[in-house]
Formats: sequence, C-alpha cells, structure tokens
Amino acid sequence: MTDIPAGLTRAQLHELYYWMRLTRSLEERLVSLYRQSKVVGGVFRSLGQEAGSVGSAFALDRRAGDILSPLIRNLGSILVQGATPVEVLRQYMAKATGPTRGRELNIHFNDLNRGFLGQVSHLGDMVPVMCGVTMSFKMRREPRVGMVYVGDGAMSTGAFHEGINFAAVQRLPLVVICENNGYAYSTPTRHQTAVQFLVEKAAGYGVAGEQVDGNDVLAVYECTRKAVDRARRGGGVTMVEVITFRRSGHAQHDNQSYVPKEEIEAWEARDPIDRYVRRLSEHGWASPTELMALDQRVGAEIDNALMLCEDEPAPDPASALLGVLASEPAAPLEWYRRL
Amino acid sequence: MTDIPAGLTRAQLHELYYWMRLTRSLEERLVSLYRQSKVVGGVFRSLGQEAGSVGSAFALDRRAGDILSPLIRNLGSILVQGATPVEVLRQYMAKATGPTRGRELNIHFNDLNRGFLGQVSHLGDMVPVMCGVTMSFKMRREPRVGMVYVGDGAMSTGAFHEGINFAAVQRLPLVVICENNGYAYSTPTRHQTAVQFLVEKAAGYGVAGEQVDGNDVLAVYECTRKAVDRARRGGGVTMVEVITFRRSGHAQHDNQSYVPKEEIEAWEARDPIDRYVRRLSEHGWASPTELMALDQRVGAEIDNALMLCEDEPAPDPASALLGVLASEPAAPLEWYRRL
Amino acid sequence: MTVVTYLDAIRDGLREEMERDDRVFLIGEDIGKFGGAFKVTEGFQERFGAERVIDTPISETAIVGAAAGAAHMGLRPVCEMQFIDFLSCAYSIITNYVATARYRADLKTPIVIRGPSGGYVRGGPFHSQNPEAAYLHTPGLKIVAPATVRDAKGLIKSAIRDDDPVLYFEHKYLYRRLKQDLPEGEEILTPIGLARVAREGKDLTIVTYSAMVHKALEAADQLSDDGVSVEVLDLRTLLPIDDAAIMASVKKTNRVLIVHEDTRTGGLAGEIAARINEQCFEWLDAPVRRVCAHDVPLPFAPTLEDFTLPQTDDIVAAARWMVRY
Amino acid sequence: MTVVTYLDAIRDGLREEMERDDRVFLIGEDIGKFGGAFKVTEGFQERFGAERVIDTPISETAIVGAAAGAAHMGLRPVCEMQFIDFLSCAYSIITNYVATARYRADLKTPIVIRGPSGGYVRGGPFHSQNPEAAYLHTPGLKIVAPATVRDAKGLIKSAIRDDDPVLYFEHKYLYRRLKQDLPEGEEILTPIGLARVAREGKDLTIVTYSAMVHKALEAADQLSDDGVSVEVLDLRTLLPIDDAAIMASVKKTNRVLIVHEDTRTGGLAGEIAARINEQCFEWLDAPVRRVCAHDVPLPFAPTLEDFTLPQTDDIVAAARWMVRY
Ligand SMILES: Cc1ncc(C[n+]2csc(CCOP(=O)(O)OP(=O)(O)O)c2C)c(N)n1
Ligand SMILES: Cc1ncc(C[n+]2csc(CCOP(=O)(O)OP(=O)(O)O)c2C)c(N)n1
Ligand SMILES: [Mg+2]
Ligand SMILES: [Mg+2]
Repeated sequence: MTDIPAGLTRAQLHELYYWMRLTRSLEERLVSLYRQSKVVGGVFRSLGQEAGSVGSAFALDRRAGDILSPLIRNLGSILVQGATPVEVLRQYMAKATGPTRGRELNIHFNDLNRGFLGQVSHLGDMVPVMCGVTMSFKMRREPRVGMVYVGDGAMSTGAFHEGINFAAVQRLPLVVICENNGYAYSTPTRHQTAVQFLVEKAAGYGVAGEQVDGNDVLAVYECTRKAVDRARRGGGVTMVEVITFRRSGHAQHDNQSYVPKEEIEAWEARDPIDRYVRRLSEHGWASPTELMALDQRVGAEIDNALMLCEDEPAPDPASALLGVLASEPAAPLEWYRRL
Repeated sequence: MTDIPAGLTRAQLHELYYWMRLTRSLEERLVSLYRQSKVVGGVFRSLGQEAGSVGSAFALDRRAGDILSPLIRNLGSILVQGATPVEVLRQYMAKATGPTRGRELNIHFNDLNRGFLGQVSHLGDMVPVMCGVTMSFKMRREPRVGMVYVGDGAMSTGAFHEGINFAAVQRLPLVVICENNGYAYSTPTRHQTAVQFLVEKAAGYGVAGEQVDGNDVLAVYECTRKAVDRARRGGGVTMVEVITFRRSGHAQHDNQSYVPKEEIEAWEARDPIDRYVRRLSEHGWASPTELMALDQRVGAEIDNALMLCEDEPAPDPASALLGVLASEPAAPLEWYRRL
Repeated sequence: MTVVTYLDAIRDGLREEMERDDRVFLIGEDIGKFGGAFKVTEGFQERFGAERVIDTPISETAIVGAAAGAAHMGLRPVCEMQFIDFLSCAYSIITNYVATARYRADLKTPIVIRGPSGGYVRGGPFHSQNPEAAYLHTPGLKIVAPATVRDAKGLIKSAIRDDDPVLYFEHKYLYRRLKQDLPEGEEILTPIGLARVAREGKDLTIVTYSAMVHKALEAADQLSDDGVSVEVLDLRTLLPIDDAAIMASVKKTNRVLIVHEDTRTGGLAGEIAARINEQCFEWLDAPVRRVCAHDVPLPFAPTLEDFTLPQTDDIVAAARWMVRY
Repeated sequence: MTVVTYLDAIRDGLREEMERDDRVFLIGEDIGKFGGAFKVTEGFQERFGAERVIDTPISETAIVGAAAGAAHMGLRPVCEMQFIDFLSCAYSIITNYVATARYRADLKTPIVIRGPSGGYVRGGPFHSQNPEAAYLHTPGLKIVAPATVRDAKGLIKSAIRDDDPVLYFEHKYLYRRLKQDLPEGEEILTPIGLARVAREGKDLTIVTYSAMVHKALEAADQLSDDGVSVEVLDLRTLLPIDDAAIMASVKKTNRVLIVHEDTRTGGLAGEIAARINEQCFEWLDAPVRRVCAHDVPLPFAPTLEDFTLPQTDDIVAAARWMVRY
C-alpha cells in the first residue's frame, strides 16, 4: 500500500469517493424523478465533472468558514459544503419545505453558515458578489477564503471581467474555478474565446493561474488546495482552470446532437469516478467492501431523503406575497383577489 | 539629411507636425474660450498625448474608408480623419450649426464618410459598436479597418471585455488603442488593474499586443501601422498600448492635486511636440521656416474657424423635439406648452 | 392555407426577410448550428451561412453593440436573447447608445432585438420576465409584443423593415400552443404603432397585449354568458402607444380594464391609465383599473406562479366589478 | 445652528453614520483621496482609512455586486455612482441579484447606492439623467430622492440604517445652491416611505419630488397672487409610494398635478396618476395631469435643455388650467 498523496488520510480518500458517488447518484435519481415528471423544470447534470466540483470544494476549510458560490453543475460542491440531498430534492420538486420555499430552482439556494451562496441565472454576477464576501473577510482580518465557479461560457460576460479585475486589484482571498468542459450550451469553447486554454486569461488580470486535469479528483484537490492556501496567506486571487467535459447535454431536454460521439466516448473512458476507483484499489486505499459500503450508504441516504420529502406539500399560494422587503410583512394582495 | 523612417515622405512628416500643433492650439483656444465662459460644459485636454492620437489615426487609410472611434482625449484623431476646427468649436459652444446641432458635447460627433464615430460617455460601449462596424467590413469583403480607443480606466468595464473578446473570436479587422496615461480621473493605473502594463491583457484575449512610446509620434505611427496592416490582411485584432501621460487634469476644473509635481515635470520634458520638433530639425526633415509656416497656418485656421462661428446662434429651442424616431417627424409638444 | 404555430410564424418571418433582403442577418447565442434554445432559427445557418447567422460568446452587450455598429453601416441585424431575461445585461448600451443614436448623432440604427419572454411555464424568476416596463421609459425605442400567430409573423417582418430600433418580445408560452392557418404566399406586414380590436364589445374595454389577450378573450366569452359585452383591444405595439385606438374604445364603452402579465407598480398599465385619464376623463363611468401580477419577483413553484400571475378568473371578477360600478 | 448646503448634508449624514456604525463603508470611483467627482466624500479616506473608503476600477457592476456580497456578510455598504447615469451599467445586477436576494434566498442585502442625478446643469444626455423610472418597476428595491437639505441628511442616514436595498438619488443642481440652517447635534432621520407636505393649500395638489419641489413652490407663490391655494406634496420616497399621503391631499383639493423632471412616457407620474384614479376616482373634479420633460433624450445646449425640461412657468400654466377646469 503506497503513500497517500496531498497529505490526505485514508478516511478523506473515502470521503472524496462518497461525495462524487453521492453527486452522481443523486443526479441519476433526479433524472428518474424528471422522467416521472415529479421534478418541476429541468435537470442539469454534472456527469463526468463530479471530480471538479468535489475536489475543489474539498480544498476549502469549512471550520474556518470558507464560502463558495456554485454554478448549475456544481451540485457536488455544495454537498461537500453541507447541503443535503433532501434539500436538493425539495428544490427540484419545488416543495414548500425546500430551502427557498419553492421560490427558486435546483441548486439556487444558500446557507452562508454552512458556506455556500447559491447563484442567480445571470452568468458572471456571482464573481462581483463573491468579491464582496471575501472583502468582508479581509476587512475583518478573518482567515477565510472564498471560491467562485465560472464556466468557459460565463467568462465572456462583463460581470466576470469586472469582478475578477476588482478582486485582483484588491488582492482578495478568492479562488476562481474556471470549468472548461468544452461547451457552453451548444457553443464550443473555441467560439467563446480566442485563447486555447482559459488559464491564459490569468496573466491579463495579474493573478496566479493553474491548470489541472478535472477528471482526477486528487489532482483537482491538490491544485485547488494550493490556491486556497495562497488566498488564505494573503497571496490574492488564483484562477484554476479545470479541464473536463460535459458528458450529458446542457440539460435533460438537450440530446447534444452537436457534440461528436467520439468526443463523448473518449471522455467516458476518463470517467472521474471509475478512474478514482481504479486508483483507490490499485493502491489499496480502499477495499471493494469499503466502496460497496459507501455505495450502499449513498443509496440509503437518497432513498431516505426522497421518502422524507416526496409527498410533502407544494407551497401555500399566498406565501408568494411574503418577504419582498424587510420593512413590510407582505406585498399587497391584488384588489381583484379581494372581490 | 538622414533617411525618413516608416516609409514616410517629407510632406507626411510635416503633416504629422501640423496635426499635433493643430490639436494643441485648438485645445488652448478652447481653454481661453472656456475662461471667457463661451464654452458650454467642460474642456478636456490631451496635453502631452497629441502624438498618441495623431500617430495612431495617421496609420489608417482614409481613402480605404477606415473608421475610428475616439475618446474624450482623441481630438487629434478625429482631426486627422477630417473633422474640422469649426465643427469642434461649434460643438463646444453648443451652436445650432454644430454637427449635433447642440445636442451633444465636445467631440461626441461623427461622420462615417470621413471615418470617425463619436463616442457616448459610457466607457467601453464603443468597443462592441466598433465590432459591428468592422463586422460589416468583413461581411462585405471590404479591405477596411476599424480603430477604437480605450483608456487604462475604460478597460475595467464589462463592455470593453465583451467587445474585445467578441472581436478576437471573430478575428475582426480592429485595432484597439489602449492609452495608458497614468490616470483615470484621479485613479492611478495600479488601482485600475493588477498588471503593470495594459498590453499584458492582449494574450488573455488571444490577440496580438504591441507597446509603444506614446510621446514619439513616429513610433506610434509605425507601431499602429503594423497593427492596421495586420487587420487589413485578415490577421485580426491588435491591442496597442500607448504609454503616455495626462499632463492636464481630467478636465479644466481639475487641478489634479493628486498627481505628484515631479511626475508632471518629468513628462513635460518628454513633450511629444517638442521632441518631434527637435527630431525634425536634427535630421533636417523640416526647416525652422517650414515649421513657422505650419504654426501660422494653424493659427490662421483656428482664427478663421472662430470668426466663422463665434456669433452663430444657439439652437432653436423647439428643435429639441426633432428626430427621436425615424418614423415620426417630432416628439409631441407637451400639453402645458400649448396652453 | 397551412397550420403554423406562433414559433413557426416568427421563423417564417425571419426567413422571408432574410431571403428578401441580404442586409438582414442574425446574431445571438447558440442560434447557428443548434438553431437556438427554442429552435426558432433551426436550419438557418445551413441555409444562409455562418456570416448571416452568427453565434456569439455569452455577451449580451457585445451582441447589441455589434448589431448597432453594423446597422450604422447599412446592415439590418436581428439579435436573439436566449431568454429575454438576459436583455437586462445589455440595458445600458440599449438605453444610452442605441436609443439615442439617431437623436444625438443622426446615426441610423435599425436593429431588432427579440427573445422569449413571459411566464406560466415554471421558469422561475430569471426565465419568465416581462421587461417592457424597463424600456417604455426610453425615447428612441419601439416595443412590440405579438399575441397572435399572424402578428408574430407580421410584426417581426415589420420590425426588421423599420428604421428605428425595435424590441420584439415574443411569449414563450404561446410558442407551440398557439396555432393558426396562414395563407401561403401572402406577405404579412403588421403595421407598427397600431392596436387591433381582438373582439368587439360595448360595455367594457379590456386593453391588453401578448399572452394576456387570450385570457382576456376567455374572460370575454364567460362574461357574455351573463350578458356583459366586452371589447378586447390587443395593443400589439407597446411603444409608441396607440392612443387613438385606446381612446376610441374608451369613448365607446366608458369603462376600461387594463390587463398585463407584468407586475403592477411601474408597469405599462399605469402609463395607459394616466393617458386615458388625461384624454378621456369625461367619458369614464368607472375608474380605470388594472389587472397585473402581484408586486413580487416571479416565484418558481406552480402554486406560487399561478397565484402571482393574473388568471382568467381574475379578469372576469375584475370585469364584473367594473360593470357593476 | 449652522448653514449647510444640500451637499454638506449628504456628507454629514454619511460621516455620522460611519462614526456611529463601523459596519458602514463607502465604495466607488475616485471617492478616496480625491473625495469624489463632487467632493461629497472629501477627507473621508484620511478620517476612516482606505478599507472603509474604497476606490474601485471603472466597474459599476463590480461595485454593486461587491456591496451586495459584503452586505450578506453583515456589512453596510454605500456605493457611489460618479454620475447616476452610470447606474445603468449595473442595471442587471441591481434588478436581478440585489432586488430579489431577500425574496428568493432570505439574503440580507442592506446596501445604499447613491449618486448625482438630474439636469438644468448643461450636462448633456449622459450626465443629467433621472433613472427612477427604470427601477420603480422592481419589487425589492426602495428609492428616495431628497428635495431639502434636511431630508438630504435625514434620508441618507435612514437609507443606511434600512434593511432593504435603497437607491438614493441626489440632485446635482441642488448640491451647492440649496442652503439651510440645521441644528447641530440633532439626529436627523427622515422616515423612508413617508411624503411631506411642503406647502399647505386647498385648491390644487402638486405631487412632486427632488429639485422640482422648488419649482412647484415658486409656482405656488405666483399662483397665490391670483388667489389660487396650492398644496405641494414632496414625495421624498419614490418606492414604496406613500399612497396615504397622496390620497389625503387629493381628497382635500380634488385636483392633482403631478410634476417630475423625468420624461413623461413610462415615468413615475403615470403610476401615481393610475393610483389616484383607482383610489380617488370619485373625488376628482378634474383629470389628473402631468408636467414632465418632453419625451426626448436630454439635449446639451442651454436653449434645448431649458425647452425640454419643465420650468416654473409651465407648472403655473398647467395649474391655472387645472383650477379653471
Ligand atoms: C448573462 C447570461 N446569458 C445567457 C444565459 C443562458 N445560459 C444559461 S447556461 C448557458 C451556458 C453556460 O455555459 P458555461 O458557462 O460554459 O457553463 P456550463 O453549462 O458549461 O457548465 C447559457 C448561455 C445566462 N444564464 N446568462
Ligand atoms: C461606465 C462609466 N463609468 C464612469 C464614468 C465617469 N468617467 C468619465 S471619464 C473617467 C475616467 C476615464 O479614464 P480613462 O479611461 O483612463 O481615460 P482618460 O480620461 O485617462 O483619457 C470616468 C471614471 C464613465 N464615463 N463611464
Ligand atoms: Mg462550459
Ligand atoms: Mg487614463
């Protein structure tokens, strides 16, 4: 049995496996709920990208109060930060009991205490917002780090540019995870930017840049961990390019006919979970029984979560009026509903 | 008499001098009109930056139909493109006869036939707009080039980012002149970006980058000319960083107390016109009499322009209603004016 | 005659104009090979080439700015917003640059910006917006919002031919649900600036537009059963507002209900109510009232969305109140 | 008592709140060493340090987004727009992120965004804007616009203490022209949401705000000479609108003129007119009318600007028409 890299313990290696497996299985369950039309709206997969989400989030220190802001494909990241399967199921099924009480979709929810700040749909906006979050760390001399995810597509937005430039000038403790998964909806990365690799953009902002194999969870962890430590030390912003591939479509409705079959197959062969399992076994870091136990735990947790919430009620219609302003209990009920 | 660089003729060398002198003298005249409060609004100087504007614009081919979009300090650029002193005076004095009939300020005016497209105040917006202008060149297979000016400050805007990235992906025939004049209003460049030089941003967009001494008009011409030729050849976007200094304040009202005296003095010693005069004389490219003749021509042209327009009327008030929409002759006169 | 959907009509209108006028081109995200998120431009890139059907990075400001620049040079760009909710990312360049270009600088800027708007589709707060109110306030823009298959085609064609910048808000709920027979080969051009009487009536006028026209017509049917005769005015163009058509109907029915899907405060209905009050004060037998969405961001859950947005029953109840007044 | 200008009052309000509450910080362009384009924050960076008076790159979206993130963490940011015209560059993040944060995600976002708005200063189309109408339509925001020195101070202090995002639109024409004695040491807190009767009257109510309050008062003086008694209501808060105060005055005078500097179509006056019509229809002896700027981008030349913007004589003429009606 060879040494474990990146200063991780055996337990932590198992944890990484657990988070990736939980991410994939939970998404698979969401797809079947979607097919039974129990999900409201679409389902967005991170199939093949689980290592990028899990490995990067795992590099944060939750006890220190680090905070991340995910994108649609970072379910794994918020799970690592403490979001629970039942919360995710409730969001997708728009339950009254969900973290946003049915007001927002999928993983658009947050808990700053656990350390995740859900995004809005408008791509790029979370980069400036995470500037503010990390600015508060800096002002209060707290050794906390922020992390924000952007895709190859989101990096084309003005909001991304203004945010990362501001963070660079202020030397904020922010790690920017750039997920290069080959496509933005149907748009290949070469139509999104004239550079070959997203990491080439780092120098233009005067920030550190790293690139990593996004389908190797240990490599992602190790690389991101360096960036997190740099940020915590006051070393400022790092842009981490995670090279991976979006193996499922943009969302379940999208058969991604625009993606060459071979490309998908080539990346199937590099599946991050399969690779990690092989590595764990080869090095004797996890036994088949240990892995099976983890798989069972994942399955059980999802079953229980679904059992808990599947029949929960939809939000009370009139609750739609609550909480627009802090200073007013509710928005006025329209006159025509009072007739 | 030594060889003339950059394949220029003696006449062209004199032209370059003429444009720089015209720019400076016209601005000086504007300042005195401002002091007599004959100018409406502020006066923005390009003192010490004339070489950047004139040298870069001179690299365009007006016969080919090249078009540039200036910023507030690029009076020299639009003069080279054919804007006339009387138009500029009329704009600053808000005359009915001005190119915008008193609707817009200073050099916010345009003539696409002569090849300049005036900007709006919102920094960055002209980069996307010039993408469209140059896209039309490309679609029509016209060998025309576009040029857009941005300052060290304007490069922080989302509009700049979206525009140059789009131009890079489309390989548009666009030259982006980045004027690094040390300040954006009171903000030094180091508070605007974490890179030392603006040209470092070029690689992040996958475009060519050049840097040039902005107070050497021949160097600016030569460097920009390369970029223009590249664009015309289909070689795509070039970012040209012009290193210069804003020696006058942001506008006449600004005494720029925030700028160290020594810095200003150091740059006075590098005045682009003085340097060019020395160079012309040393190499025998222009005789004192020739230069004096050019000075006199400039003075006379400005005197005549001012004589022509100084007493011209202000716009007819009701003309404010005209031309909001193509489909309607005029906006409706408010009812209270009909009482 | 062939049965076409609201979405087909937009597609056909775009295609006809691109065939008619080679200055017309399309620009937006994923509109090329993919044909757009809703497949409005499916097959266009094969048909017209990649230079007339341009895929862009995720950069709404660049899309609109580039369209404006190309329009200055004589081209006729049509921008697609993948969802109209992302139009907000181009708010500054639209209101400051595009809308003012003609006025301040005599620049021709004949661009069209179109995209899917509206709710009732479980899209949540950022895929259901009705953005008209944010642009209503900007001199120099035109805004259209088709309610019918015929106008979906007629307005996109007229918008492309119009010399002013036009925001074309199509309603995604109607895309495939609304079908109509359209005569083949007929050139359909809906005039911009003119409303349409969708139903004649004498007791009450409902002024509305886009998807709400259909709810208003449903309501009118129900009301006719209890003998209330409702006139439904489909604005079609939201800016400039067709005051003449509105006032003509007001003078006929003396009672007005304004209905829109957008939230109440600061919405289009307020402007129309003010104009009616100014121009038809003496003709009003009852206060002008509004049926709009509740003043909240549009929530995601079906129960919440259905509660927040106006429904046919709401229009019926409000109309009954109006005629009883 | 000391004589302070409208601008001093904003500065004093900011300073008092920064002294009172160390969670309050300022962020904007050139506000540090330089003290801002209009010197509102002059001396603040020396006094409070560079971490509480933060100079930013030219990035309005980053300014607002960073403020929102810091506010989520318990801080109280005040953003300065160098000119309010550049607020449009942050339109998307304000309306989509900031305004909805509490509703969709229970996020506390107590930020203030302030800056110089308004015309009559020869600023041209991009340094004279009145942006309130573009935000009026957004549930989750509050908007205030002080007309007096006292409220300039009282509203900035209340805005900073408010738990909702507040847009604070100060009028640059008033900065140094408007002076008033303010008692030293008095804690001035103008309640957000409440209008103010600036002048009592019985024949006609003028509903207005910001710089136009002063033109309305001038008009009221002139009108009193021919025996017309005008009540002037200074809204102070534009969102939420103080319906109670408006309707109380309408029921008293039965005639309403709404005056704002902003252009007419889609402006705030339309919303108010609609509300009066809905809530006070029976009390109206004349149609509610509006005095607003002409529907054009604000031109630069003095002759054009003065023609485009409402003047005191216009209010007088309109008021005479109203009382004669
Ligand atoms: C400003 C903006 N424009 C358009 C969209 C529509 N949209 C949603 S996801 C997406 C593609 C995002 O691609 P990328 O950033 O690479 O993330 P990925 O889906 O690959 O994880 C687009 C265009 C949006 N959400 N925001
Ligand atoms: C989007 C936007 N924000 C703020 C301003 C206000 N403003 C006008 S000029 C200026 C400084 C510009 O600096 P730079 O781009 O370096 O050009 P320079 O004045 O140095 O030539 C600022 C902040 C603006 N015009 N546009
Ligand atoms: Mg991607
Ligand atoms: Mg500069």
